[in-house]
Amino acid sequence: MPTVSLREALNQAIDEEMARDERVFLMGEEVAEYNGAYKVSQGLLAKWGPRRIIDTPIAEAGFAGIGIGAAMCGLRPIVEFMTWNFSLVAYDQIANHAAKMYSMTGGHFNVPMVFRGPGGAAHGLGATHSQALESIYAHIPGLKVVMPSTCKDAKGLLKTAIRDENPVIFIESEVMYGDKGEIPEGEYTIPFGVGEVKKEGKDVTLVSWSKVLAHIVWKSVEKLEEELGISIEVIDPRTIKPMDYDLIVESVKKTNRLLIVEEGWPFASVGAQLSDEITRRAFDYLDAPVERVNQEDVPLPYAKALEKHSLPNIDKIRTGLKKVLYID
Amino acid sequence: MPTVSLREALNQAIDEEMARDERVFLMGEEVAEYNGAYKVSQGLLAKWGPRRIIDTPIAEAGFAGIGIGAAMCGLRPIVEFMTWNFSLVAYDQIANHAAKMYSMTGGHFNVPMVFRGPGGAAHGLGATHSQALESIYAHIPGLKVVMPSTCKDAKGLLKTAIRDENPVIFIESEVMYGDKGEIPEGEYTIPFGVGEVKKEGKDVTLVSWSKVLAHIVWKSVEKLEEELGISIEVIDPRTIKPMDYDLIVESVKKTNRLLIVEEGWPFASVGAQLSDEITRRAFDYLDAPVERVNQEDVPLPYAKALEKHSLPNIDKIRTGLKKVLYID
Amino acid sequence: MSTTSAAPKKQHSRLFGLPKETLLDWYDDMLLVRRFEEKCAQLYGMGKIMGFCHLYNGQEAISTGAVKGAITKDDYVITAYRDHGLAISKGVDPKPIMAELLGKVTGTTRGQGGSMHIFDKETNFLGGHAIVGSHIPIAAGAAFASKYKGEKRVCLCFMGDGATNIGAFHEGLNLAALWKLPVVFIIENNRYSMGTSVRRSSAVEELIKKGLGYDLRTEVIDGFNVLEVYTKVKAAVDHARETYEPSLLEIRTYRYRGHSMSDPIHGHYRTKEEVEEQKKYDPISVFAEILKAEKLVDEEWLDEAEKRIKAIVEECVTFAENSPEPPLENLYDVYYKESNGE
Amino acid sequence: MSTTSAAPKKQHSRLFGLPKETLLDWYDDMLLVRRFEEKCAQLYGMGKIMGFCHLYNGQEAISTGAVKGAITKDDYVITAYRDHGLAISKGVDPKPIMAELLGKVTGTTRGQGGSMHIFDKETNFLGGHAIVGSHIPIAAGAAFASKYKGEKRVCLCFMGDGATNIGAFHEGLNLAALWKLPVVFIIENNRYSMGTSVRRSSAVEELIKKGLGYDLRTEVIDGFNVLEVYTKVKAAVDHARETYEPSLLEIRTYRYRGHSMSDPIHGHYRTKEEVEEQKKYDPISVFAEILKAEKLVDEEWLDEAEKRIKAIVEECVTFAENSPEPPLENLYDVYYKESNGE
Ligand SMILES: Cc1ncc(C[n+]2csc(CCOP(=O)(O)OP(=O)(O)O)c2C)c(N)n1
Ligand SMILES: Cc1ncc(C[n+]2csc(CCOP(=O)(O)OP(=O)(O)O)c2C)c(N)n1
Ligand SMILES: [Mg+2]
Ligand SMILES: [Mg+2]
Repeated sequence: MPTVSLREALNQAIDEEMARDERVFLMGEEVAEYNGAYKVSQGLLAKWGPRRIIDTPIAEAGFAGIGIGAAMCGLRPIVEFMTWNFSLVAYDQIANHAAKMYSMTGGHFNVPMVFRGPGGAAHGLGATHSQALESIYAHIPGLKVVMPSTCKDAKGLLKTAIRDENPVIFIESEVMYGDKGEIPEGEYTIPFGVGEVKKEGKDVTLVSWSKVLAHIVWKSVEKLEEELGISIEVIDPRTIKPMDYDLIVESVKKTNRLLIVEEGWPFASVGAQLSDEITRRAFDYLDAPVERVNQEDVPLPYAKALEKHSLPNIDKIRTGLKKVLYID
Repeated sequence: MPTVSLREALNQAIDEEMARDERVFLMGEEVAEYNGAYKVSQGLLAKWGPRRIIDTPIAEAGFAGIGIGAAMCGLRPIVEFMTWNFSLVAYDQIANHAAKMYSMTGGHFNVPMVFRGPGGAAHGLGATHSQALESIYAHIPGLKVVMPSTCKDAKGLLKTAIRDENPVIFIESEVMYGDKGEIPEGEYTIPFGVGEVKKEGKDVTLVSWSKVLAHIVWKSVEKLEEELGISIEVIDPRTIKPMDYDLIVESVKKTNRLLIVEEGWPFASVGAQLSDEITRRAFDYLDAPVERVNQEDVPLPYAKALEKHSLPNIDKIRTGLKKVLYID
Repeated sequence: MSTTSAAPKKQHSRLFGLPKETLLDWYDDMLLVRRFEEKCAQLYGMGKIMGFCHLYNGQEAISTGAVKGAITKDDYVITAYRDHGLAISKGVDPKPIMAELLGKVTGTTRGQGGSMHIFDKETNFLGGHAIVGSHIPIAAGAAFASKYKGEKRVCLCFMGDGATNIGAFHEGLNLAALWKLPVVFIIENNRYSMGTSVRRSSAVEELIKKGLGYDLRTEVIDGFNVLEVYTKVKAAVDHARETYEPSLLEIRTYRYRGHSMSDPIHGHYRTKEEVEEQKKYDPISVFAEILKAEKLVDEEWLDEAEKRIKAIVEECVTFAENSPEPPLENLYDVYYKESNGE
Repeated sequence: MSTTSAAPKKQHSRLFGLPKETLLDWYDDMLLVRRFEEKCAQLYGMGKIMGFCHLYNGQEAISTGAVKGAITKDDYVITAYRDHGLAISKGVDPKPIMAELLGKVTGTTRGQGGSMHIFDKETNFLGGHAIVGSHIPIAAGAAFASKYKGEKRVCLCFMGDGATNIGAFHEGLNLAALWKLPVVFIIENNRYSMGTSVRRSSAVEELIKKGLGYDLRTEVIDGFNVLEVYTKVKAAVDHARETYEPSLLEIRTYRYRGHSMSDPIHGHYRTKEEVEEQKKYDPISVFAEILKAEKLVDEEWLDEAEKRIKAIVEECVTFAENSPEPPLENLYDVYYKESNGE
């Protein structure tokens, strides 16, 4: 299996789908001549030309809307937000229009379209530039939300997203773009709504996704297993909506304990949803209430120590595990 | 105690606070010469003049931003959204700027400001005009979210909101504006973060707020108590953020069961948050998993029967109660 | 305000050489929109139509001249919530429109959308959008698709005067002008957004001035004269079809009714006299006078037209009333579209 | 582009009768901004400054002419993320700015904001905003507050050329013009937004044309000449102070560095030659030449200035490096402001 960076995996997915389907195009700030603010679209302008790889002005609501209109009229836009933070100026287009179109038009028009870009915190970008926003998109019916944690998943899921008949929110991570991973040779896709047990274990189920799984959880798991003398089962739902509740419930029935590690704020988040639904479905199997790790419920500060302290980290995961396992 | 409509209660709150504090002004579409799209600001232009009661063009992001700038510079704006549905075009101003200002400026500038207007479904307004959006605001740190269900609470809470040093999301309901209720004589305020047991009961705790409490729950409770032979304790948190978890936990320790009835969509909502947090705090007291009633997770359709079927209704509440009480 | 392009080259008369049957069709169309809306008002009063319902009375020369007249079936039309008239002129069958308003499964969107959200794929009617201004970039997107595919379709994007103050207007116009997208932006300037006059909402009262910031081809059009609407919109459409270049047109018009059915007809923001004065320039009467003066119709024909149209509207109501409500299962039917890309 | 108002009435010389110490102060200010930014670049390279860091090199005539020169301490200044220079010219102590960049508790915002979010209440510096364009309505709000309170404060709102394409620009300008709010909108047109030239992002290349849609007073300004910046901005400020009327100014300038510290200086979007060519009009050199020609300074004075400024910058670094990091408890300290309205 070839080893590529996340950036390359995403690039391949876009490139292959553009080859497969004339209707697919990529649009966003700096995606063409600059080859992408984070180089995800490296080389695509040279290969596909300016008709299909399109630089936009700073007008997120405008070009999101252009994508929606184009999708209604038979195209398959990929709209890149330089980061998801900037999608908030286009939130109306996504939540009021893309999300509702198929239902509101009684099926006349669907919006087969991908909104993608990096989400979550990088390092030292401050409150406006560090947001993990999946919860405010997953809350809106009509959207699908996808958040891969590996190169393989990223490529397979992005191809599925591009082929989907509905608007898909595809959230990457700028600090993961350089991460390397193996991907299958040749063509493959990964279905939505199917999570994966990324590591088996027996004492507690840990659900996490995207960067916090890739960069925080994986750096903590082995250490904490050893330190606490426990075995952790790690599940990556991969798609936030639809959510593979069944897989998690199955695991919790075995481990009887659940810790959710999410990067975003805690209040009314995807983690809260998981906690609610899994508790209901596995109530008689839970030996402890579901525990959650999140970033603190404050705008993220700039200073390094504060930032680190605010985001999910190994200390918070340790505390969460101890709580849910009744250790101490 | 005088009896007034919700519309009048809100009007009084604004009027009294404008009398008390020169810095308070009201701004929004049709608030002045038209006396408010829903007549909440009836008579205020005549009394306070166009300097303080200000009609705006259709430019929600623009006038939300003007409010934020004015608040940073010492004023106390009340910005009305004709309905909260239209706030989505201003979501960036609220979530990225109002919410983060105090923290991001290290305390240099705070944003003492109220965003208010009706939220939730009325009748036959369709998907774009019927949204209960509290979850996407409560998710963002830096905002407070207030949703009264009675005239008394509405007046007292709105006065508190206007005096608060932080941005407050104040969500009313257009179908409640005509509802009548008693309010205390003279000046009073109601603190944030303090819920109220609106009806005592012993078999199950039902938490609900705003219109769905006022118009759906209250019309169902007595009937269902009789029908199912149960006694329901009804709690209105009144403020969604800060949330009075303690009051609910206390009640659940007594009833051992919790049903949450919220108008909004279920996924990653305030109800999910409540379910998660209360389960954790009262885990050993719960005789059944927390149950929830929501509108269906779809854009709301126009047709009457579909709309009714999609929104929370007595049938869903009955089903929820039976589930949480293990009836049948 | 300069306008460079192509008014029709040869003008046979003030009828622009249009064949008689076309003109009479247009008259029917205007009358149908008028009578359809009046019926809506009645049904709304009876509680059969719910929610918000924004009527088109007074603005009919626009839907007929611009949509029925100046474009073809392949072209796209998109507008805001005041959409019945434009849908009818686009060729959407009025029966399903009425059924939609009554929330029936035979409605344009199976009862999902309601008055503000009329859509029809068959006739390229792209809605019916209820968030002011948000459809403007979507219109540019439809035009983008046309150009991308090498088609010659043009998109007509209608909006109110009030909509020109929102950010989406700016972004949509800039992108369309920058990328040369074949869209004709049409401001239906009826002088008010709800109760707010243009003077109180826009820094410029001449709304086409807003086109200057995008170097757009602009034109002001008399919205009481269907023939003027037709020719000037047609020129903009032809220009877009040939060059892909967008235009911004301001059509001066007036709405007779309140903003929506739940609003008063005048209220404080305009006087009864103003409304009555405006009705003197009623686009249907104006057109009837022209047709009579040109000896294309007489009073008898006009009476017949009334009957013909009345019958159509009655048919709409019968169709709608006899249609079933949507089944509850529909709720999840049109939630996500099944994806078969896999 | 018409401009009605008040250029300074009496011009003693090309120095506009400005006293020598003022001019020398300005030179110091420009040099301080330049050397401060160079130090930032160095510290960024050493990993001491994190995240995004957008430097002002090349644009110093604007911060000095407009902010240090044309307004008073009571006036408001607000800008985007490229904010160090404007903050310094507004009188914000550069030591806390440097401490902020190093994430120290002595920073302008206690290490909460970082480079893109400099704020200072004392000097009425309203930030430091990192979402492109969103600060434009906020600027109008500051001006609104000034007028509401009957004050004469003016708000200078700076933005990049790229920011003129976003909806908030349109809404902010329309509202300010409609309501006559005392704000001067200043486009710092450095020809690129990241790697996108104005020609590729805006339907009009002459950006002040965007003022026509709001009937705004507009003016184009040479951003390499601090004296021109000063006089023309001052005229707009005076006009706003007298009449509350806003203006839209376009200052033509150039940035020497990459968009932010993580971007290349040229890359594909501009050539090395273009950057070098531009440096010939360096605003600091231009000003030095004027001062020398007017015999206000000599080479020795200029050398002294370098030393003086270098010492200040070193002081900033020492201050910042010796300052402690913010304590973790701070996290919840500035979450909500305690409310005592009750
Ligand atoms: C973003 C947004 N803000 C407010 C509203 C409420 N609203 C609906 S129609 C309308 C007035 C629109 O006026 P105009 O654009 O002139 O169109 P007209 O109704 O005159 O056809 C308003 C304020 C809305 N639907 N969307
Ligand atoms: C709404 C939004 N979209 C995108 C970005 C990313 N971004 C930051 S700066 C920038 C370019 C801005 O260029 P310009 O306005 O010309 O200012 P300059 O950097 O030249 O000073 C972009 C695209 C952002 N911060 N906000
Ligand atoms: Mg109008
Ligand atoms: Mg620039």
